[in-house]
Amino acid sequence: MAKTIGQEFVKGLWEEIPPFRLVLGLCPTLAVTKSVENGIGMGLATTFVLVCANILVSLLSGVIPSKIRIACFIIIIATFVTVVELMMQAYAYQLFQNLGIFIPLIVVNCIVLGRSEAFASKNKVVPSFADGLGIGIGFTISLTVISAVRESLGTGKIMGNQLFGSSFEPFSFMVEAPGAFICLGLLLCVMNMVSSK
Amino acid sequence: MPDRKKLTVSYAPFWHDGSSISTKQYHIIAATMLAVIAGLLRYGAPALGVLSLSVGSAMVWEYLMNLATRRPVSIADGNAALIGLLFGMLLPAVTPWWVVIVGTLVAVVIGKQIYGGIGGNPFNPVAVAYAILMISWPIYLDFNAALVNYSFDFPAAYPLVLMNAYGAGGIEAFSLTDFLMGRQTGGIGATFGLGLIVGGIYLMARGFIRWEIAVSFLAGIFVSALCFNLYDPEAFASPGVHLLTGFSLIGAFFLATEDSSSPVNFIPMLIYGALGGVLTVLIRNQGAHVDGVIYAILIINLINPIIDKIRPKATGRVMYHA
Amino acid sequence: MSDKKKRKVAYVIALVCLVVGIVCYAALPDRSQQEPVRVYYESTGENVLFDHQSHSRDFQLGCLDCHHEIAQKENGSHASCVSCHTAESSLVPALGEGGLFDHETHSQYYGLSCTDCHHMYDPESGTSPQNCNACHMETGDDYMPGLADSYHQQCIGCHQDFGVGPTMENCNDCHGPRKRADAFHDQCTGCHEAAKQGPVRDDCMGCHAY
Amino acid sequence: MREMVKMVIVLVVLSSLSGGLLAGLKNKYQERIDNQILTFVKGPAIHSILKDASNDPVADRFSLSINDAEKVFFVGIIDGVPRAVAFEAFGGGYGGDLGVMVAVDVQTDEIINISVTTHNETPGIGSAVETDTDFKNQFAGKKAVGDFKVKNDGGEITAMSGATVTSKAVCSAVQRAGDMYQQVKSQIKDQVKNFTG
Repeated sequence: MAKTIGQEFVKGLWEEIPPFRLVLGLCPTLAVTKSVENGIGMGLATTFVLVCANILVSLLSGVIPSKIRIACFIIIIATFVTVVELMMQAYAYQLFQNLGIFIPLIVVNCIVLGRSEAFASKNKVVPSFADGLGIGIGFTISLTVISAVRESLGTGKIMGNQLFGSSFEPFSFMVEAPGAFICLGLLLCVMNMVSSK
Repeated sequence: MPDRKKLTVSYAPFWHDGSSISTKQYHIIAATMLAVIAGLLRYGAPALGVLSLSVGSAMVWEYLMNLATRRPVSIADGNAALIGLLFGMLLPAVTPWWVVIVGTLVAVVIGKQIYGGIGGNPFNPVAVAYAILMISWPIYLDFNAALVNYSFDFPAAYPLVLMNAYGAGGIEAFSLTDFLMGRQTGGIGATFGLGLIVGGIYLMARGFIRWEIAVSFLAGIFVSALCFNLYDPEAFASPGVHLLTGFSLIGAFFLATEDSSSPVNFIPMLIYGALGGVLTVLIRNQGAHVDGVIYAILIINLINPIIDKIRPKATGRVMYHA
Repeated sequence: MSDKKKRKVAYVIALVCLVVGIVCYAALPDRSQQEPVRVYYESTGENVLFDHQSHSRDFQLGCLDCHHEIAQKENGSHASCVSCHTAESSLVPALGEGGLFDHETHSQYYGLSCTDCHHMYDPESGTSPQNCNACHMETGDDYMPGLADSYHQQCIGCHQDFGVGPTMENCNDCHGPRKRADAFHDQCTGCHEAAKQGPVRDDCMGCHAY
Repeated sequence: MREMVKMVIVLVVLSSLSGGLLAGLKNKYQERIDNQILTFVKGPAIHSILKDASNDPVADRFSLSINDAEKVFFVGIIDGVPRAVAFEAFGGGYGGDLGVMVAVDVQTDEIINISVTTHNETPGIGSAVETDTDFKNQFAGKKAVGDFKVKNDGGEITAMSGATVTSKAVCSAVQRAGDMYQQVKSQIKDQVKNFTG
């Protein structure tokens, strides 16, 4: 049964929300979610790449020979990633400094390549756009939630605002790498508990 | 020729000897009592506060987790209490209440319950909790900083810190008897060496813990510390000191032997324990951390499933290319 | 024991532990803040554990070698000694178990008189103590002189200076004709006896001739 | 065979389109990105050594070519007179080139102050050069054109303890800065006059 455009969009927000449901794109999820700012920045950058790559891949799907499709996808994705990188350098240099190597690494983010391969190359432009946007926004939401939990517990602040009283001693484990795994696991657990009801 | 006696079993029905999970937990709790009481006598009411809060909150977390996961309430098996007690024994006597409560939360929930409860945890819950707290709030787990208000009749600096900073010379003021009798600073229940040894021997004799792990852990510490000591007696303390300071004894008898995170076969147990001891001394002597026991135990927990593959060969096996 | 009963026992144990824990935490003040026996300094290199006792024992350092610059008379800037060394406890934890604040050392070695610390103007309330007997009881003890002693040592100084109220020259102002003898007997002979000079109690005839 | 040709054509077209797009974007935004780098990387160093300047030295700058290389000079207006220029020079440190921003007073030819911009020195040892103001203050007030050597080499600069190589790198960077200054001194003086408070 073919899904409507709306359904294609909405599925990315819960049903197939990365990285919780599609456990993909874990590298940026774990590495950049130390602060909400980074999380949102990374999410939006990925969304932009996803949407553009999806549109272009679905447009070109008739032209690209199947044997070299992965190479072509990578070229398309890498182009948009470089665009994002340049834009970020030009307009949000500090975010660029914070995210560092993880922006170029969007190229190898499984979500982006995965959507191109699994969805965009087999669908028309409009559903691909909806799919890319949905998954991208879902990814942004996930990163924001994870980073909000980590930043608030790990530093006691969100976007520089003190959350708890001054007597709060930050649980700095949460901003360390192992804290990211535990946070992701617990959120996944909560999500499964909610949806199993 | 395989040993046939090994394969001889009696006819059904089999008898249950009455021992259960809770019996084991309570015996282990009983075995800690000498060390706990020595700690309470030394540090007084604040230590009692830490220990009881730790035990109580661990049981509460277990209960809440049982409710949340809709499983039968399991606090009666004593495992939560034991986790709380062991965790409390590692803490300094003056620990803020919220550190204790967060610690038991991490131990019971993240260390044990999210893996499905008792028997499912890949790591020792107490070691997990202690390591996480050490990363987050090192100052509250620093014995030198926590115990500044206590007046002792022995040097009040944590021996491992002295060893770390000044080498073997740093602990000249102590004798091995001091360490054995608990005349050193440290965790509430981790300093009274004699009590821990007596408790450990009791548990080993009764079979509640596997002697292979505890003995090989201590042997690992002894041998590797001896090597370091022979190489440079100035810089590295003698093996006896390593055995009796820090968390060596409590780690060997009570942490490394935790059931679900330790191997079950003979040779793997020896490797597991010995590796833990060697890592402990390596971290202490070469690493930046003061005590290596907690990290050593976490690392051997990690390799446990791999080394436990070394097992006795089955006597009859399937031949594929017969 | 049935499972249910076991569980009940466990609940009771958990509850008892929690209560004991909370009581221990609530009943004991946070000892780590005030006057520690040792001081823990964090530094970028090695952290330092400073031990008061070994410094005073092994290196013969007095408290004042590090604390209080008495020479500059802290009185003005410092609220008062009592603001730190509270009257409730004369324990000085830095000195170790049972270490007491020692008046004698302070007067003998640091040349402090009682009033250097006591009887100070209180900048908070802007007053000095109004009633002598708020502190000084009828009879004194080791640390607090009795009412009469404290008057003779303390109050009279100012009265002399300003020439107001009872003064030394005029015992009669307070000790009326009858009372003067009592006063003398109670008060003066103490010093005379200690100094072995002048009229003493054992020698009634020295004053009360036939 | 036809398929082969198609594959090659598709890949070539895609790559060249991508390359073209990126080159265009890069050209368009190069200036902006340079500005951002100036603000966030070199900016703090320039501001720290030209504290007394009443203008924004990052905005007021000119470039000169020295030995066929473009060199940017930042002008600081002090007491209403454009008398300070800051520029970067490099010296070989322990972990590669070490960048030093040197501010020179064009009226007296004296060094106003120096600041380290980029370095890869050993953390905790050589990296102290970032914060060791005592070391850096030794350069202040000296003639820009002179000999800068550490005491071991017969100079008069006291090296940072344990970081002789880094100290030497700073000295050689300042030395090069002095040489450059010497070379284009008159041009600098001409240019500086154009900036007014």
